Amino acid sequence: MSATIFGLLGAALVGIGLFGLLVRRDALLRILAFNLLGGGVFLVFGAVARRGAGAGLPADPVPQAIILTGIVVAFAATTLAVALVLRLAAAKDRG
Amino acid sequence: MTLLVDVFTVLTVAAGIVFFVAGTAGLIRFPDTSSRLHALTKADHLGLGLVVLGLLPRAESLGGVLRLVAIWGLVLASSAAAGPMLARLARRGARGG
Amino acid sequence: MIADLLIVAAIVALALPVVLARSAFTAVALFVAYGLLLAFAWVRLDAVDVALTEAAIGAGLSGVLLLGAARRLAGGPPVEDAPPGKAQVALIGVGCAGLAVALGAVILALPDPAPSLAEPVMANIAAIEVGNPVTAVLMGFRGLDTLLEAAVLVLAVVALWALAPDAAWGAAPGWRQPPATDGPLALLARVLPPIGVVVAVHILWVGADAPGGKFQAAAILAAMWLLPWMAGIAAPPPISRAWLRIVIAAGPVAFILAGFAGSVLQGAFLAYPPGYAKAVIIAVEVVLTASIAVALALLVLGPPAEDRGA
Amino acid sequence: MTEILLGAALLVLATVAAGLVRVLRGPGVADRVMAAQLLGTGGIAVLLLLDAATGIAGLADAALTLALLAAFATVALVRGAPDDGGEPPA
Repeated sequence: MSATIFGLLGAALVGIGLFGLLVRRDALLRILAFNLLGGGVFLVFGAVARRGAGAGLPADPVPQAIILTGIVVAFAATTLAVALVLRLAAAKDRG
Repeated sequence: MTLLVDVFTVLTVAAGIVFFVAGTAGLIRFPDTSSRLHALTKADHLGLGLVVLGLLPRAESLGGVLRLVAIWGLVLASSAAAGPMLARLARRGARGG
Repeated sequence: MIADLLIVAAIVALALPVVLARSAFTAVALFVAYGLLLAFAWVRLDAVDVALTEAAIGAGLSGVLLLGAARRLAGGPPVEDAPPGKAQVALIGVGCAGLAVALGAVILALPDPAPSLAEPVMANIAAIEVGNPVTAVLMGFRGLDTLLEAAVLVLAVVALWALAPDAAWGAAPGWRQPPATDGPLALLARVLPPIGVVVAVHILWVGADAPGGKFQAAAILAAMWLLPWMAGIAAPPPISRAWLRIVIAAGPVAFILAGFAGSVLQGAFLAYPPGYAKAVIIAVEVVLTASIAVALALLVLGPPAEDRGA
Repeated sequence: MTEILLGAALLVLATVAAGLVRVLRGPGVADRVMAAQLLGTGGIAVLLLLDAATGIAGLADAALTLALLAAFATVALVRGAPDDGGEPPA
């Protein structure tokens, strides 16, 4: 039950994030929206992991491990995006 | 003995929840930022302290007891530091829109 | 069930205003709250390992990064793109809602019983010699993924530094924080890091058999390293320092060396010798933790900038 | 006893969720930061109660992490707050 509820939340977050990504103009808000989208994808994956419970485990550990690496990689991508936005703003200031 | 522990836990955790509810009510209902800060910082940390106190006798090991106490100590220390900073921020009248 | 719905409602109630917020600061504050709540969703999905990571990275480190950016961008030149028209927004809204509904339908139609790798993981976990199945997957069955991911972090730091202006190359990363020489913040910035280091070591150590591990420990360490910088009482080291670069590279290098040791001793890359698997894994994890912690902190700090005042 | 502790966790979660109203309404920066702090403190209580009720491994450590990181996030929010009193450009 929990798996389905949070899977649906993940789907909703993907929709919300994509909407923000397409509609907002501020670069930082777009980065935030992109993170919401990513969080939604992770939740869908987490729901799949939860449904794969078995062998005495409450959830399938393989998708969970992939989500862990995914969160770290998404964070690295976010830092890079933020740095690009800041560099662009600095370049605009000067020129 | 377990009955005694259970009664103790229920009483302290219930008292803790009362403070959590009071803190949240204050956060929502109080008219200005300073009084809201007052409600939150006092009530919540007392609430968490009571919950921690109630769970202490249920901890399985000395490590568990230490961890519970450390958690409460960390929250107290950080909110003691954050409180004045927040108050200063509120007095500057910063608005986030 | 009630708890699930409560968490879902709260997350949606925060996610929508993040997207619709007028000011960047409000959006980021809401995003931090969203990250904290997402950690509860992970607990409810029986993914405590993920919950720990989400709380540390999603709420903690992302918050610092995005708030710093919001503060530095405030007062900058306005966005030049034309705003989307009403019809366009409505069209995008309908499209996104359609996508969400379609994805929801897919989730409701997932096969039952669900395919799962839990059985093979538990059948072979004895060979990896650790008790936490997620750690077993990360360091054992999917060790190559984790190795590549550690390399991605190094590459991200390199890419970030490549954005530094020529004049600033080799200088200290990040922007200068207004110093807090006394008062509550200065005290917290001095008292919290030692405690945080102990907690990080604890999280790393229990990660072999219980939720926890290198990513969570590294995120905590990075946060504790950043705290004195945020209080303005310590400056980050210049990026030209050799030790900094060695520490960043040490984790992936140690992992690769352990992998080749497996090739020589066991005949397969990343194969651990029986009886020593746990020792090798923990040794690699300790080095990786230091590398990831430094990389995460440097990613939050950003490239060295010419304008150090803003 | 397990049910009582789970019920207590749910109650605290509900009060925390109610506190979110303040994050959404603001109006000031300080109000939003405060509500984030409530989320941290209440969240720790929820995790500890869940830990005592279910004994799922790692929940107490999650609470410990939250205690450290909530402090960190609060400092970040206060330090990053726009301080000119004016509306930063959207």
